[in-house]
Amino acid sequence: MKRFAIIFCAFVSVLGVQSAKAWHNFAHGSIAYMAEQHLSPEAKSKCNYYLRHTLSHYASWMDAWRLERFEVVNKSHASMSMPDGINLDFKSGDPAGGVMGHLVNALAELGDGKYKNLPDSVVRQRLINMAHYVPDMYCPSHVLFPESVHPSQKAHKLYEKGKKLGYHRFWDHCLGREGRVKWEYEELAAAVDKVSKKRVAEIQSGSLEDWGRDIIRLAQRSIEIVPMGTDVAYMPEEQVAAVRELVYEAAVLGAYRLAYVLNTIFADKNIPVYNDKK
Amino acid sequence: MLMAGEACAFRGFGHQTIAAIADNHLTENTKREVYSILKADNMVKHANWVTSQRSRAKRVSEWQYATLDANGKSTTTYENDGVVVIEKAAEVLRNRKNESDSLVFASLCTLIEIVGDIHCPGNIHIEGNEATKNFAFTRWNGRKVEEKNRLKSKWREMWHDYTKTHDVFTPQYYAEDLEIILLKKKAEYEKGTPRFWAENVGEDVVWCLKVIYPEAEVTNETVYRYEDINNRCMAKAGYRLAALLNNIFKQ
Amino acid sequence: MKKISILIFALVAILGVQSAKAWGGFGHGAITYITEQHLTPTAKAECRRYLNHTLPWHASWMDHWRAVPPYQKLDKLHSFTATADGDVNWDSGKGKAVNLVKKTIKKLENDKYKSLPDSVVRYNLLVLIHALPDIHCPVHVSFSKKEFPQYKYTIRKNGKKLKMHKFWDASPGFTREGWTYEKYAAEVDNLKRGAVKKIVKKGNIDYWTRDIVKQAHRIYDITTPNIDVAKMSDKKKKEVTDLADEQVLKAAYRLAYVLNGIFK
Amino acid sequence: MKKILLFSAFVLSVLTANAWAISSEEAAVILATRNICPKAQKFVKKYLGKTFDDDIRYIYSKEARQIVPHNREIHYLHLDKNLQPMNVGKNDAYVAIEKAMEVVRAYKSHSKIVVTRALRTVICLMVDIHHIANIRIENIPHSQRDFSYKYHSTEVGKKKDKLEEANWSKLGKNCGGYPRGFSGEWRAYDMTIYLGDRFAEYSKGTLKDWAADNGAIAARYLAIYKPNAVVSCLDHKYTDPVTYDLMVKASCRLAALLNGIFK
Repeated sequence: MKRFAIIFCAFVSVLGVQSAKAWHNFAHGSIAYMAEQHLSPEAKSKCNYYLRHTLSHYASWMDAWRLERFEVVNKSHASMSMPDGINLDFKSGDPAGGVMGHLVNALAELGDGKYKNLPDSVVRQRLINMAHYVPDMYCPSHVLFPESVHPSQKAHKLYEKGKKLGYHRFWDHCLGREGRVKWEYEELAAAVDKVSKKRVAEIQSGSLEDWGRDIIRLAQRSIEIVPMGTDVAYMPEEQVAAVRELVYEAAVLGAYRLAYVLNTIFADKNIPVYNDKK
Repeated sequence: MLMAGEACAFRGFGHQTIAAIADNHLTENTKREVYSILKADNMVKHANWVTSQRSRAKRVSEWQYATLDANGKSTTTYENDGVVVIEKAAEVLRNRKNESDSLVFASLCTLIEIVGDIHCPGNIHIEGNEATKNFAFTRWNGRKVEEKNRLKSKWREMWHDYTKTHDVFTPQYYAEDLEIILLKKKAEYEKGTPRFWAENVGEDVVWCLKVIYPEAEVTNETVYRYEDINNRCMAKAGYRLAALLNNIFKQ
Repeated sequence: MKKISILIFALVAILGVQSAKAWGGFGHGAITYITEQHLTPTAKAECRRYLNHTLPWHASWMDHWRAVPPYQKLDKLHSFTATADGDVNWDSGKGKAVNLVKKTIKKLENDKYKSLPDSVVRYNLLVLIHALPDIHCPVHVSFSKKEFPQYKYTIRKNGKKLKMHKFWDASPGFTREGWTYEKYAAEVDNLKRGAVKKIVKKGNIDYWTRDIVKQAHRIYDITTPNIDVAKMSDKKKKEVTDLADEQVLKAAYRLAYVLNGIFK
Repeated sequence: MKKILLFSAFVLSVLTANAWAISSEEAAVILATRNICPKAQKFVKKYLGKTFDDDIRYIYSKEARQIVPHNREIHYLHLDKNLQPMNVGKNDAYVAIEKAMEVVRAYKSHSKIVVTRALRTVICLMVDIHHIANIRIENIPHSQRDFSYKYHSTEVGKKKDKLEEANWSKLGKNCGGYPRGFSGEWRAYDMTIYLGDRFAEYSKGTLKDWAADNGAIAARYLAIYKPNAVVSCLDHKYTDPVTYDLMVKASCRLAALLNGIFK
């Protein structure tokens, strides 16, 4: 444990100048790699047919192309808003609706076998986008809380050896480069992917509404664990362990739910958005 | 009737195509009134009236530009700015009963042409960004490697060339071609006011300038790939013109 | 709901720079425009579904993307060599354009296109609507120096040197400045049903190529060496445009026959 | 406590991203050994053993220089005006590959060590000639050495209109430029999906054709990428699929060479 704490602090101090993207490239690749291990054979062959690459190859494509003026890329594919403070906004994929709206649209368009009568390049583009934003939802710094729940989320500055560090950037760079600088996807998956069968069944079920509650829980815990003004380089061990555990849970949720979404789409089924209302 | 409207970025042929797109989406009542004012059975014939008036009044040639302020918002009140001209023309048409016939005809023709003008990325000027006026960059046809095969092209000429290559289409056929994939976005494109339209096209200009900028070395494929933006701008101009006219000539 | 369109593998709309490569912009556009008038409704709808545009929009796609990886192998597939007795010279390796046409048709016909992914069908369509008219261009039939040494010469325009290839590529638009496709089709496209049947000959491509090679010999009688194209007599100009129109109509009807056959 | 902190910071900054840089070359070799006939597989297993790390970097190692004294130029493919290999003497990838292949073809009459070195030279140089940055074309002067150019990167958030500086060798060797973290094994799996059933098409032709093919692609990009040129960022992004495709071609063509021994 001690070894991890030291290296973790050293790792944080060597943070390269990264723009505040979502999970940074390495994290996206490894989460997509983990998702790929749990794809059903049907989903795997279909993904290979459409993408002609692995999911981890296209995992951070949306970040690389987010600012191009082609029709396919929408600007804000990371943030999620909570208008009523309780549930995520499920309405539409526009910037206001945020990422969960994108997932609702994609499932409505591809689910129940409807993907078969779409042109293959459109389905291909949906898969590339999903491989990016489904894990993106679980990055703890991606939920914009309303004022009532968390008054000063924007001013939630952290420090690193005295220097200012963005709250968003800290959470983006947690996953992945612990310990050795050059982890490969297999090694990170080995460290993160220790999930019991029961937990997997629990993750890969429920409606999008339940998933939204998981996201909010993660985001709120991330604010409790690393409150405003903490200096990240000198965190005690328990705090570092809590950060690591939260980040691993986010990765597991992202990977298994991405695999679950693809498995259901290519098994001609669909995922309910809301729990069946009376 | 190919106008020699070389100066404006969409050229005569581009304006005629936008008028053709708008023709398809006018309501019956609007058609009756518009065609009676124009004394013609479609808007395509009068799509270049403003460029024909340039020799008479110099300030008319400024109407094609829309200037946005530094952060891309359209807040100008300069009377010769494209957006202000559209708003004035719409006012005149709204209370057309007590306006002279020639003024109503003139403002209808300016509306048809200037709505198309502000939708051309070559016509949007942004304060503090000299590149939006006009600049040169080199284009390469991808075949011969020597230096002398570089095409010296300009920012406004690029948007100009997209319509020039389809000169052999008729405006109606060009409109039909554009609407194959862009018709389903009509409801989304129709929204907004002229100021919002100029800002919307301003966004495209800002991002295109990150790909094509002064002294950039560009292959032809990059320019080909951005024709998609030109198609969208023309379709937007057509649908928004139709929506504006339907709104003005409502019962 | 925002419909997200196609990007990396499928190509976005292509600009047609007026370049005097195969048939030139006007020639290809005119052929594909006439083809579109004679397509069955299902064929027309399917073509537009795959191409996202009308046929003339993408008519010169192969000319503009021939130098871009991964399509460089298309660079040499625009023309073919003919033997002395009027057949395609297969072993010279230069008979490629005809080979390309046959291969794309074989890939798409008998409902095979239904099992192919959209982007592959789109690519083959883009190639087909350019390659088939290309082989109909009389100057795209190259004759070897040994057998026809007398065919290697240039002509003139207002005194300046002009390549045969450049002139005959733009021959449909010769003496027709400012024409649109619609006007060209109205003037030229007036074949009776019987004449069409004779041209198409139930899709026998070998007959087509032999006929093309026969026509290709005629251009060397019309534009003799060092003739000044601008000062030709009206009768001579009509000969040029008649030959060009004949080839344009053949290309258009044969392409329509092939596309109607594919998208039954 | 302080010393450990300083030491680990030092370790992190010194370790260059070397291990990841060759993941795509390593993947090319793994993919090649999977696509060759059983006889060739036995042959490779006998002479090369399992790991490929040192095979790929063999030509850079001291051992290789002692056997065949050569300089840095051996990694480069020298082409003349119409993209045919220029025989520049022994310091040229094309010449070195042909010489090594003769030894490998006559493996019966050579000792094990000689054949192993020849085989590893072929592997290393076949991968090198498929990097467009390693191709020297006679009539393009700026292709003779590395140079830097500028481009406008749109992916870097809200950075005011600043032009990024980049090197031609970095672009010419980025093999698809997608996120680091791919191990050789996983990238080889990615390449198998990309290849699908196109092995025959990708491994057609002779060494001379492949050199001309790579030269044509390099010449195409060298016309835009010049010292201090300002390149549009769309062109910059669209080189990634091409460099990826070249690395897949490298593995198929290497497999074709190895299959050729036992035809």
